[in-house]
Amino acid sequence: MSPNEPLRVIEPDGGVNGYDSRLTEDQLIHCYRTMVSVRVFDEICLKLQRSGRIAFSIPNKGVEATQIGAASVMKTSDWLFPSYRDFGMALYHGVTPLRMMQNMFGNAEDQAKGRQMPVHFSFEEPIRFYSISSPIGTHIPQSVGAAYAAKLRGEDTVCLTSFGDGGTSSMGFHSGLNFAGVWKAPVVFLCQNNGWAISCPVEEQTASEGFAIKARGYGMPGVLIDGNDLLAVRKATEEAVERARAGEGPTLIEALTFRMGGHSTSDDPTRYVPKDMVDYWAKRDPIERFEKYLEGVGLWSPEMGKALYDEVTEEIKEAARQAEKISSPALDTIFSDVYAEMPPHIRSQGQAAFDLARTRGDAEAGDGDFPL
Amino acid sequence: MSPNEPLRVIEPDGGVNGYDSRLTEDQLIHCYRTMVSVRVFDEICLKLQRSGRIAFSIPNKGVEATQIGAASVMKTSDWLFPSYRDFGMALYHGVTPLRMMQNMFGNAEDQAKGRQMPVHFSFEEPIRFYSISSPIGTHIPQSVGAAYAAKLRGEDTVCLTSFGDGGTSSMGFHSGLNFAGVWKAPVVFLCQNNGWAISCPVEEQTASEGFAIKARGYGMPGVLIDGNDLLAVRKATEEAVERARAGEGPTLIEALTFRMGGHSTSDDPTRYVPKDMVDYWAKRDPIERFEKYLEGVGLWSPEMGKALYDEVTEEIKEAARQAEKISSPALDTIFSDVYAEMPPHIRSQGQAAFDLARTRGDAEAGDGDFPL
Amino acid sequence: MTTRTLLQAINDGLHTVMKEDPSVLVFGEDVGVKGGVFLVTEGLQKEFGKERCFDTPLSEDGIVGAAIGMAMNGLKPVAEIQFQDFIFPAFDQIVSEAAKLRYRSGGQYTAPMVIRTPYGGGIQGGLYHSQSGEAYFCHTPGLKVVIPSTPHDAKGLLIASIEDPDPVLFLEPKALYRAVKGEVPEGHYTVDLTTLREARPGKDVVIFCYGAMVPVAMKAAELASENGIDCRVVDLRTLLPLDEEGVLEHAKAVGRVVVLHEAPRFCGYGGEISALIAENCIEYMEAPITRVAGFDTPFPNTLEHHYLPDHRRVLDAVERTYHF
Amino acid sequence: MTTRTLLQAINDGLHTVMKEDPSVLVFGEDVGVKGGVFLVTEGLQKEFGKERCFDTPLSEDGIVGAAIGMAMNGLKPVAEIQFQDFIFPAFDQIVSEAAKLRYRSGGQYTAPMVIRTPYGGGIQGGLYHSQSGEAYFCHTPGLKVVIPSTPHDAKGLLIASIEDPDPVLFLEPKALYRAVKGEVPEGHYTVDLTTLREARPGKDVVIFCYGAMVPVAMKAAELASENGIDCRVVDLRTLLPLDEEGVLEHAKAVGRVVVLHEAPRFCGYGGEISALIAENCIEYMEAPITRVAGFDTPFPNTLEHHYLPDHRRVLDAVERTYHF
Ligand SMILES: Cc1ncc(C[n+]2csc(CCOP(=O)(O)OP(=O)(O)O)c2C)c(N)n1
Ligand SMILES: Cc1ncc(C[n+]2csc(CCOP(=O)(O)OP(=O)(O)O)c2C)c(N)n1
Ligand SMILES: [Mg+2]
Ligand SMILES: [Mg+2]
Repeated sequence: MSPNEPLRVIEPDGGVNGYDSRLTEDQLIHCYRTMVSVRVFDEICLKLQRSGRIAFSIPNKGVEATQIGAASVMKTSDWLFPSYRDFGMALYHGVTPLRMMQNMFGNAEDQAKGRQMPVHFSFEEPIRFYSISSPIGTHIPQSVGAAYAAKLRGEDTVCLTSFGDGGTSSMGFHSGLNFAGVWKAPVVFLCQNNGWAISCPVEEQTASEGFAIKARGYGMPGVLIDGNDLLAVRKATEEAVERARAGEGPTLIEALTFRMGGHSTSDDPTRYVPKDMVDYWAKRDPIERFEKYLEGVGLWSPEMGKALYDEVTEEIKEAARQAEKISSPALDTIFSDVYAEMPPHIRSQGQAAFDLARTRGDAEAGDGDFPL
Repeated sequence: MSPNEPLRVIEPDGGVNGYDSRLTEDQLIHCYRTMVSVRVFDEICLKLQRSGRIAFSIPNKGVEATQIGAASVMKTSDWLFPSYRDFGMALYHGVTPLRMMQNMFGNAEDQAKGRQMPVHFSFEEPIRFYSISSPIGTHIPQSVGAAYAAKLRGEDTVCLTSFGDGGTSSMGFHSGLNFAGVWKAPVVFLCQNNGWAISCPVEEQTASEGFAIKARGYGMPGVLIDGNDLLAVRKATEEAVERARAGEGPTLIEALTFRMGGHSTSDDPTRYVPKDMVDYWAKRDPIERFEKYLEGVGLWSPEMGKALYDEVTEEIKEAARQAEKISSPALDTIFSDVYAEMPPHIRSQGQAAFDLARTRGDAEAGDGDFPL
Repeated sequence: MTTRTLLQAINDGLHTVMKEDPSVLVFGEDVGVKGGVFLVTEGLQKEFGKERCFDTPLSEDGIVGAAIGMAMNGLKPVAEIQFQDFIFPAFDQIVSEAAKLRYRSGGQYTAPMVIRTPYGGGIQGGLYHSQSGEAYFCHTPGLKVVIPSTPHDAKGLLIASIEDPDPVLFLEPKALYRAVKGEVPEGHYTVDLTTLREARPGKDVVIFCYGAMVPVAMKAAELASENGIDCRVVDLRTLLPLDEEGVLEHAKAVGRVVVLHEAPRFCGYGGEISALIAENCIEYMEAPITRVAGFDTPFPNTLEHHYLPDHRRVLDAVERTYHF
Repeated sequence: MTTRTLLQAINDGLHTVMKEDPSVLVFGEDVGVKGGVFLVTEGLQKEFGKERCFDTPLSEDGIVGAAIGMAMNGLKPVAEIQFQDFIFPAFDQIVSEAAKLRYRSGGQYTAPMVIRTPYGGGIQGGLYHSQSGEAYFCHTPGLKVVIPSTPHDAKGLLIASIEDPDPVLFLEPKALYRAVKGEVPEGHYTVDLTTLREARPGKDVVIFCYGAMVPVAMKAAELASENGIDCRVVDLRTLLPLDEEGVLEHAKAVGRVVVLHEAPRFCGYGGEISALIAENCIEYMEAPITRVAGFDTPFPNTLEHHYLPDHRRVLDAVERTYHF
């Protein structure tokens, strides 16, 4: 769809073309390890969902380089405004698989207190990973407000705001990018063009030649990159973050990538994704690509990859096992956190719910299936 | 703000550069007469408002060439989706000053039955002049729907959709242009960049280099024109309409112009518009510009101009006199047209209102002033 | 007659009108090839082509805005909003535009159209895939709001909505999509948009409800009858404009009222029902007018079954009302 | 103490907090140089600079969305929406985001902010510059909704709203901006957001109202007293969360209730008041609970004085209630 050549750093043979990531070996391995963790987390969640142990998950095989490449540029004093598919951003910055699994199970230890669906993570440390909201695009102007607040207060915080190709049609995209341009807010907009908004291909989303080009309408630079190339993602994000920290305002990055699974565990992509598209992208797996690069610089071998995969798998399986043991949130979590202080009418509704459970027994869980 | 040179046809000396409008003498005079009518209508409304005979008006001195140039390209089988400042579009197509004055007085003959503020015109003949809505931008996706409907039904109707520089920030702009691009809908988007959204200058509206450039983000051509040059407006609109009728989709036209009065009769522009900006544009009056051109082709003289002005003034004054004599809408206009058929609860509210007026006397009119 | 689920009945209704009337269009996010995330529009694109059933960009504002334009230019748009929770970007187009167009233009322009959207809990959808927003819309003169609870009504009300000269918000109880089955006539028929339906006769307590709460009320009524309380269940089905006279008749006839919905109680639709009764026939009331509703909190996820009114809560209210 | 109009009191309130707290920002369309179309923010940009009082692009969605982001990052945004009628593009940000953020994040993220906006009729503003949309918002757990009716309360409630840890929608009765005057204390003070106010004592009929309808109720009460009916007037002032106990106490004490607002009746805020009473103390009622409200139509222009509830309509309801 895009006539422009996307920025690429890692060559098919694993060599790099003229970009020095300045990453230490440890950092490179951390990037790699996180990519593998995301993939494994994904695999395990799919299995947990298939076996009915969690209700829902969001596949993210194939998009690991985009999320981790971008997140890896951010400092822990920055803010992430992620999308529901950005598991890797949290993992990269040290959110443990266990904390993430608590959310997948919606249990009493879940940071969101079991109020949100799985994958609607919310963390405030080690990095501010902003509470995921289902409505598409609403977080975009919010991130601009947060960034502008940092700027007004003289902090050098940058916000990384991630959304999909479908998200560019939302009103939040328009208001967010427009405000960011006018305010020269320190935000990096990361449009993850994975080709589809559920079953709708990008041609049904917009007639423009790609998404990066939309930046000009808001007075900011737009950059098209290969989203399956972790170093290309880093390079573009670094430049954008530098601009932002230097007070030069926002940037829109369009990362070309592909969601190799369904939209969610409720979706069957074979109904609409052409087979040759799947094949095309299967040959461009971002993890294999990075392995080639690491191999070239002497940091990877099939054995090392296998060992790491096994280690990560055990860690995440253990996280799932632990999370599954935790009980459901207590009844009062329905009633708290509506306001800072609980108003009388909510208090008495909570009391009534307790009393009812005592006199007439507990409510029965339903068996509704999530379709989306 | 815009680095590009806008399209111009009428030279400062009144000559034209290489564009044949193919307008007959009658048509040229009709354009001119309509421009003068709009200006006079405006003057008279301001006086009526100052003297308390109407509540409100929207000044439009200075923007006549844009609205009339664009409207003059449309056929009566087309649709106009105007903004509140587009008086001239209606007048050009034969809506009488009297019908417009009925609306300014909100009387029993007003097409909108006195339900809307002045300048919120609605006509369905001689051309579909879509009911003006106060919320900015909402008519943009609506016009795309109407255009797409025409296309689906195989009609060659085109929609002309007009909005301001401020309107480009609305959600309707984003969804409307995006849908139009994807659907290749036969719409011409006319962005009247008059420099201001009430007191907010364009730099506060967007960081982009002008508005025409926003077209690319929606996969359509964008054209920047001198909005005070009636022939330039016609030329760009003609090309856009041709593309639309040929099934090639929408176009965004940005017309550079200037609102020489306040935003409305409640606004004092001297509080925020720099004096030199006013002076700059005063020298670029669109009517004088067109007079120069007409003079060059032998169709205008100061005497002819004076006579036409006097004639038009008398006509519009007479319209105001007549409209002022018409009574207010009847009480039942509050209750009709909510639904096609009046539901029982509205019927009984209407009945109660009648009964109350009988038993306790009429409601007293307030004296609230409109601030915007 | 065929036995169908509520979902099949809606799909059948769409098929029926699209076959009869070429001006009917169905569009929204994922309604084409995928047939909608719930498969309500399954098969329509195949049968009627991409011109009549198609996907749109991800913009509810654009979907409804464009539908208004189509409606005023001779088509009959049936727009889908994927979840009612995502309708709010289109709130302005619905409330300020579709609902007010006839009025503000003095009847010159109108927007006869249908917005279909699944609402309510029961699928573990958390805050944003579970809400019942009917009250947000029912305060809007010019709009009609319809909620079916049976397959028969779903098809008949939908066809009536598509043929209606005014804009209709058609809220589909997603919890019932596959959970209820019933006889559905073949072909074209309508259920009129001005009358409520007595779902169960009864003389001791009347339960006013709609949508997914109708089966809950029916179950509570059954349990109550075991304790000797004879409940009447009234399915309002067209919430705006409401059959107010019908409500008052049932209230007067029974004298004890429970109002039931799954949306939060405060400023919810139930308040209007209570207020109507308290205003017009309070002298018939032999007990407080009791509401059973969702709590005044956002919609939770893991504990959704505690949030949603169930037969326990309804029964409790019925007994309190009966024994007052 | 100084005598101020309601508008001046709000302006004074903004000055007061901006002077005390550098994290308070005021922004919106035309609030800077122009000082807002009603001049509520006049002088703020001059005094506090463009960094603290500034214009925004024409996007209510952007204004509220950005305010949420600022709020969660340590500032105290006071966003203006030019007219309440134009708030609907921001409906999603308010209802889905600001109101639910604390809940969905388990208390990790919050949006303490104020959205100020003028509402209501009385300025010949027609359909789109006159609406009273409070009911659209009061169905939203997590949000607070405040409407002052006196200069004293306007300033005190506004300062309390800005200092509140939750998002507050602050609706300003534009008809009263210049029409009411009253004593306003200098400097910082708050009026708490949890209690209603008895605006006039009385024992025969109680009128529940708020905002621009308070003076209408007062006038009707005066006229009623000439006929020997002693009306109590209660100004609810914080509509969400409501002082429910206060409402019930007044209702019980008086036994005859009129509920008054200018928004359309159907599914309006008044329904909640009636329903609360009918649910909790119906046995105290000696007459129907009567609502006086705007008609169930869009807001007209030329005939707006017929649309807006006035003392005639209130008096009529009071007398019917009294003589029931
Ligand atoms: C406002 C809104 N409308 C519709 C939806 C339903 N929905 C969830 S994800 C999605 C597609 C998003 O596509 P994209 O932005 O490309 O992100 P991706 O899933 O591909 O990462 C849709 C339509 C929603 N969540 N919010
Ligand atoms: C959604 C919405 N927000 C705010 C307003 C108030 N308002 C009326 S006109 C206007 C400025 C419009 O500016 P522009 O689009 O440039 O049109 P112009 O008046 O300059 O022709 C504003 C903010 C409105 N009518 N609708
Ligand atoms: Mg996508
Ligand atoms: Mg302008």
